[in-house]
Amino acid sequence: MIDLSQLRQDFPILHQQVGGEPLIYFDNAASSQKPRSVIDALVRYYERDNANVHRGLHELSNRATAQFEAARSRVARFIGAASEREIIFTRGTTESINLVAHAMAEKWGPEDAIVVSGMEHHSNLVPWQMAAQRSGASLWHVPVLDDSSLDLGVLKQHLSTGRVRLLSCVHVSNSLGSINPVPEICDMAREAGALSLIDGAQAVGHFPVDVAKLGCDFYAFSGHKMCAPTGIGVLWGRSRVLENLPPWQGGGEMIESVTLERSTYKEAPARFEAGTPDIAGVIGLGAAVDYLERIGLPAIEAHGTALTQRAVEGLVELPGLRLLGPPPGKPRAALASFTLQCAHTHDLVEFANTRGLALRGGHHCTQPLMKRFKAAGSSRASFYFYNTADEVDAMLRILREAINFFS
Amino acid sequence: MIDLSQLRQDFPILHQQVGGEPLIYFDNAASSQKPRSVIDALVRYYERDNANVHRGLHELSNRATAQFEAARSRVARFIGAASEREIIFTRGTTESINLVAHAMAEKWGPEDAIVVSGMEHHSNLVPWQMAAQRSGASLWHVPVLDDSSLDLGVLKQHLSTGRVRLLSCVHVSNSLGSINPVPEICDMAREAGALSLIDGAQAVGHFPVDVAKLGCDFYAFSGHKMCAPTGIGVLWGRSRVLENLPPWQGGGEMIESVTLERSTYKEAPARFEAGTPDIAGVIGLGAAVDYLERIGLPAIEAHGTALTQRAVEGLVELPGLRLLGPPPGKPRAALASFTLQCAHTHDLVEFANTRGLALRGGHHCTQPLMKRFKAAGSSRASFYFYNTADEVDAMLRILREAINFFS
Amino acid sequence: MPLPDDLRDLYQQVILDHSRRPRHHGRIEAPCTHVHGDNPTCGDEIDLWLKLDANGNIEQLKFEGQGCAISQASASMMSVKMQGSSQSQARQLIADFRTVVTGEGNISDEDALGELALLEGVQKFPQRVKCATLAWRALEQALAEANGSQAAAPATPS
Amino acid sequence: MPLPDDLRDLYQQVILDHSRRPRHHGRIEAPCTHVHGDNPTCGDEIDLWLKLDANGNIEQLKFEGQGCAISQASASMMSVKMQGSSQSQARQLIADFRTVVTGEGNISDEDALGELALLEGVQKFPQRVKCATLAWRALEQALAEANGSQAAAPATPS
Ligand SMILES: Cc1ncc(COP(=O)(O)O)c(C=O)c1O
Ligand SMILES: Cc1ncc(COP(=O)(O)O)c(C=O)c1O
Repeated sequence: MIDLSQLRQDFPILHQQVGGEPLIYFDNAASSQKPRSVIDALVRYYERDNANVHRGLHELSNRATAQFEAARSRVARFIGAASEREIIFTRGTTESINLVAHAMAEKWGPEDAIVVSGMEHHSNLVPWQMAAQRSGASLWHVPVLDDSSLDLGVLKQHLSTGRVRLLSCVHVSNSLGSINPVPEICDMAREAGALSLIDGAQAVGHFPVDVAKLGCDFYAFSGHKMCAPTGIGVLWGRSRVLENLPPWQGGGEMIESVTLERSTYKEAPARFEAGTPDIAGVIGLGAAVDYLERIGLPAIEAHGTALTQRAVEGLVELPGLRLLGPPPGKPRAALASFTLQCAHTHDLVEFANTRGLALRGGHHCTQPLMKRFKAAGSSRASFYFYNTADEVDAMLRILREAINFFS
Repeated sequence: MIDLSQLRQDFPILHQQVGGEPLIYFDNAASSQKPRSVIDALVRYYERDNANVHRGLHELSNRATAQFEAARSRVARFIGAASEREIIFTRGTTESINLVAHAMAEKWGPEDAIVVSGMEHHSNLVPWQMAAQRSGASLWHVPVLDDSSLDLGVLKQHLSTGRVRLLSCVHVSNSLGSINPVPEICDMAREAGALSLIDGAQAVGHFPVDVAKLGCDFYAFSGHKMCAPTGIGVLWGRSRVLENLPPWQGGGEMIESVTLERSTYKEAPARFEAGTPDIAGVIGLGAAVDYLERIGLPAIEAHGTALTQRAVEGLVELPGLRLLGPPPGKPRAALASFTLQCAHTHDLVEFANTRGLALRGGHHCTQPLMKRFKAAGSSRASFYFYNTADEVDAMLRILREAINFFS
Repeated sequence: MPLPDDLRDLYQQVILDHSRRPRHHGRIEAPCTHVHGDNPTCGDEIDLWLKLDANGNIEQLKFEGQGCAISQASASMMSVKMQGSSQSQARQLIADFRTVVTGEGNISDEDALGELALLEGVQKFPQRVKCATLAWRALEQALAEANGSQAAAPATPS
Repeated sequence: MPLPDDLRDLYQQVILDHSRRPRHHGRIEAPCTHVHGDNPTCGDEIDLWLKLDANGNIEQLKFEGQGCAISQASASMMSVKMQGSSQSQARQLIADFRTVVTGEGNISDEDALGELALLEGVQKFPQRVKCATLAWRALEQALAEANGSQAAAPATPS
């Protein structure tokens, strides 16, 4: 079991007041907080070891390179990658997806199709719209059913055309909390000869993720949502698939030899990491992985489930509240998104803020999904392992107060 | 005048021994060290204010957003941008250049040409090779003369064809130390109807840079080479030019409205900043700008010039040493690149390292330039304001020792 | 626990009342000027219909929209004030209202503001300024378009 | 100040001597196998010419190249050892040499290494392993190619 009182001590930011009340940070799906050990890893790096990686032979460069590559290995182990050469460092989920979309689009034409779901974050929709436009490929959608799950029948139809080259789908919806049946979806794609990319922004760091078991070809996630610094993320790609992927950005470190006219490129992951990487960010990501593994992902998952269940049970009792996402009783990630009849989400979030409660309000970068559920936006409470049942109860009290105020 | 003994106290990393000797860090062109105030800005952010920017209404998000945007304004002022809306945050110079190359290539065809110089870093060469390949445009070169300057006659010829759409050129060569006549070059480009991009990776933070005075259309640089954290860089673009530039990466934050089928995009800079940015990196960059401005760029420049002159005078006295770059007496940035007859650069750098001296050896990501000067690689000493004349003297002693050892 | 003063100032009873029961809500039949405005980041939207009379004064102004209490109340309160205004009065009120919510600049006519002065509470919430001014920016655009089409009126008589 | 032991071990006199005066430097005229190898990051390059005799033993091996002292000395020392070796001896030496410079694995024949054991100093400089093994990787490739073309020999008699 997680000893909460202990863990909260690891997060300096949690111990402050906002508007005279203790901060309740329930905006974890937007970005998580950072433990002392991750902040310390950054400080240690800059105070002792900072230098550019790979190109040096001097002591600091050797140290920086060793720590940088050690972090790559740790991340590979963390998500069950076959090798650290399958780990490409990016700025975050968005860049990871753009990398694949840009590189793959080079090979696509009007006869090809891409499939995404109707519950994608803009970061897993707009890059494919752009790739479709550039290449002439078609972009097809898998609708979201009323119970916040995907219409796999339609996916099957799309795949049966034989035209689908890539399926991209979110693992955990950041707006609904739905957990998609990734292994099943990836099996379907593979059988139809399509590659699969999974957007794991809301999954990694919340429960055990093993890309080998999931069966996807690409997996994208962001460090900042899993205790790591801002500015660092990962694209995992299956070796066999990366081998055939052309480079995207050009520059230092990704080349083998360069003449004025043409260049040859290194193998993955270097081929996809042009320019000086976010060295400190990578090392911080490694420290975050260490930290999460010390707590244990199953424990983090169990705690998130418990908090979410408590929240959902309380929320559905509130007058005029409509809960989005999977119906009570169905699996749901550690977040709850809802609308209030009496108050627009921005008014509610503003109100909550004066009580020290950090909620997120708006479309959560999922405009099509909001439209699908006829919501102009929603208020979202998203939890992480350092949140407590008392905080959930406080949220419910504050929401009640807000409803009284705005009604 | 800079009080050196004081300034060195700001850099924790400098006060260590390597191989039993005091560290002499002369690899600043690869990456600079970070002052306490920049490290503290990161720690403060993560300990007090961390949250995702732009999308929130709660206190932490408001604070993070305010600091993030304040840093954008400071960077704009620092380089003489007309408005903070001209500042796009990227991972570094490499990504800045790729952004322009990818976005512009959408508009180019076989009748168009791109011009780069023969002294470009791979990061300002490979992206244009790729853009040329994708668009069918031609890629032309401006040769480097024996005195390490550019053959502007050839540039003129290229421009006179009327086919050149963009000229991209380095401000300060990271291998030679040449300082190119940027205003003159940009004037020539503008008169020929071509846009100009300047790679300022080795310029910003070393002397005053004012994009308005330079007359370019794009200016790219990296934070990590100017006391800021790794993982953050800048693309400056003239408003009028950014307005007409299509987006590159798609995702959250860069869109205005999204349907499943299509999206509309925000104006610059948001249009070019898809996904969660490196918030802490941006805030750290702001702190670095503050720090550099407190010292004063003219003072930094003067100190760099003095150290370099001392180094060059000593180097040319060493037996079997060939100095690359501008001849003694000509303007030169704060670096000296050289080859030794008796030792390959890697042997020299290894030797130096055992004496606590951090040099860089190799092609410095400028393979065509090395070939141009018939060097398999070079050893490079690059200076910053926290380096001292004593360190330069120590380097010369260590080089003498190495020459004795290897001869 | 009492609510903080800032929040009470932002959501005064008058404001909440306007947001719950917006005045001049609905559409105007053509001929009139219709503009759509939004705050893409927060999803607030407004549709505004404007009809000028023969003298160029505001004969009628109506709106529909969705968004937070501040944006809806501000639209409602604006619509009440604008009925029958001359364009110069309207422009002055637009400028004065911006000063009310941002605290920047000087107010030229305190009295004309009336209830609108209550939205002063927005000053403490800089993120909400764009909510409060959404309807006003739409009105500015509608006036510009209406004048454009009036200038073109002889060519396309309505 | 005395030089650190690590460095003295890396650059022993024998090694520096080989790097300054490489043995078996130059080319072999065709027919023979020629391969090019490089370490792109550091720019080290090697061209290796290999000629097998009728029994498939190494009749002659020569090289040209540029790079650091370690890579050149290693190539020179390898070329001395390889003249006249059988392919199985060569392969064993390649494996043993990798153990010398990485410290990983076991050495099957200490005696066969001779001078090559001096390159043990590389172990303390992991970044230099790829310098020390450049020539050896080229030789592996050359042997593979030579065997391929020998298999095809009847078709294209030389
Ligand atoms: C002249 C020049 N251009 C571009 C770059 C690339 O910068 P970065 O690796 O930070 O993207 C560098 C530094 O490595 C450089 O010196
Ligand atoms: C499901 C999902 N996908 C993608 C993203 C984009 O991640 P980032 O902004 O870190 O690139 C997010 C988070 O904002 C998300 O929740």
